[in-house]
Amino acid sequence: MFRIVEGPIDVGALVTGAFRPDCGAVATFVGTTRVDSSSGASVEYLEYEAYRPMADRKLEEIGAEIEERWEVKHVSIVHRLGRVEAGEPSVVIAVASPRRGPAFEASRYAIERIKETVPIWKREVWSDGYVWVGSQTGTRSPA
Amino acid sequence: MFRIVEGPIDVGALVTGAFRPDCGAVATFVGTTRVDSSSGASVEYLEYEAYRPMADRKLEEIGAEIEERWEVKHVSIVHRLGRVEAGEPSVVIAVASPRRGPAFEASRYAIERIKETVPIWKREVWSDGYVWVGSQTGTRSPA
Amino acid sequence: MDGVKVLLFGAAADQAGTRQTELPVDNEATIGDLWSALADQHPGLTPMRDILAFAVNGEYARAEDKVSPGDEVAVLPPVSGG
Amino acid sequence: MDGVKVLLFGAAADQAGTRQTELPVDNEATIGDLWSALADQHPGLTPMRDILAFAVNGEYARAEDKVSPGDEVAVLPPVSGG
Repeated sequence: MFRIVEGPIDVGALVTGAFRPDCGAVATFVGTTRVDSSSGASVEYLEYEAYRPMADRKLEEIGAEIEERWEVKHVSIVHRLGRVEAGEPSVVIAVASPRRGPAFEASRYAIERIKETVPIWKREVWSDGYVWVGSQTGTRSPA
Repeated sequence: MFRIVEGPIDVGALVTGAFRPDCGAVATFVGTTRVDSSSGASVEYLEYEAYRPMADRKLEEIGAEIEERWEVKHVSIVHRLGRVEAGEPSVVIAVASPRRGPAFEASRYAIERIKETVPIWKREVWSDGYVWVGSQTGTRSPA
Repeated sequence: MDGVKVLLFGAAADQAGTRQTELPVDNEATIGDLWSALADQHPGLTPMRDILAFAVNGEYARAEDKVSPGDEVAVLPPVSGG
Repeated sequence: MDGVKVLLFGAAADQAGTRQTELPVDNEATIGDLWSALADQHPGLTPMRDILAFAVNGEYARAEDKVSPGDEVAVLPPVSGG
């Protein structure tokens, strides 16, 4: 299941939805908003945008790559858009496999590929302006 | 939080309980009962027992080893005892770290160490007898 | 339509001052040609050239790839999902 | 008490036919000595010797480690949690 959503992600349902009697291992990864701070300012929240439906299709492609490379029985990836508060999940990956090695490897692969190929962008909104992560431009004056 | 329990594990609460504003990554691992089958018989459930409180202390030691080796801010390990049905979780690990590399490595380390050092044993209860995993003895006639 | 729709995202939308525009293309035009016209129209984009990627109709494309009237072209800063 | 409490787990409890027993020990006794007495009492355990580990008072111990009256000794088949 590959989905881009605008509201909070039900992490528990995504993880338990990966349990299967033919699998012994479920590895999951959750990306959460981390509050950075420097010289008196700090990150207040993150804001995500996507180029859709290309981003949806790229998530599905990552799922297909994983199923080609590893023995997995279930892959879910959900990415959130819009404003995400500190400590909240922006992306959740859940992979089930008969054995734990493939589950760990595939979940790691999923997040690395998301960061390489899926057209989604985040800006850090600080108390004194914002910064587009990756482009390093925005309204915040350089440190 | 390191705990050995006799009933179902609330996986969602364990995962979301690892979210923190100073962390960007939560990696989790869930071990679930896999239904194996061979020559007409199949696994019906797993049954776990532990040597307590040694097993509790060994889980805590794994947590301490992880905090020594990686920059992690949260480690939870919960292991279930007793009868665990097909597809149900027997162990849940959740690790939060500022960055994803340590989160993945630490969660993998946790399950490998559990399988090496924590005095917990499982038997596979098949339709035609049981087998102690690791000892390869039980009431089931050898294949 | 004898032009292409151009969508801009993230820092590129900021620098251009718009999230969408249209540009005329002829039949032999490439992404590179389109970029030149886009940068003329929105000079704030010029310094981003080296970090930008492009997509045509939802798939990554290179500077030498052709674009045709009716295509949707997206201007993509380095992705930063996750 | 002038003996030790011996706890058996998993396949070892099966093979011994019990989960707990008591054995007398003298002051110079080792885990190895205790094992000999245990295997005499429960010969079903003998074939498991090479795969068994031991703990004294909740910590892993080797065959040459000492045991004293009042200790709790555990007989541990290969662990298989997870």
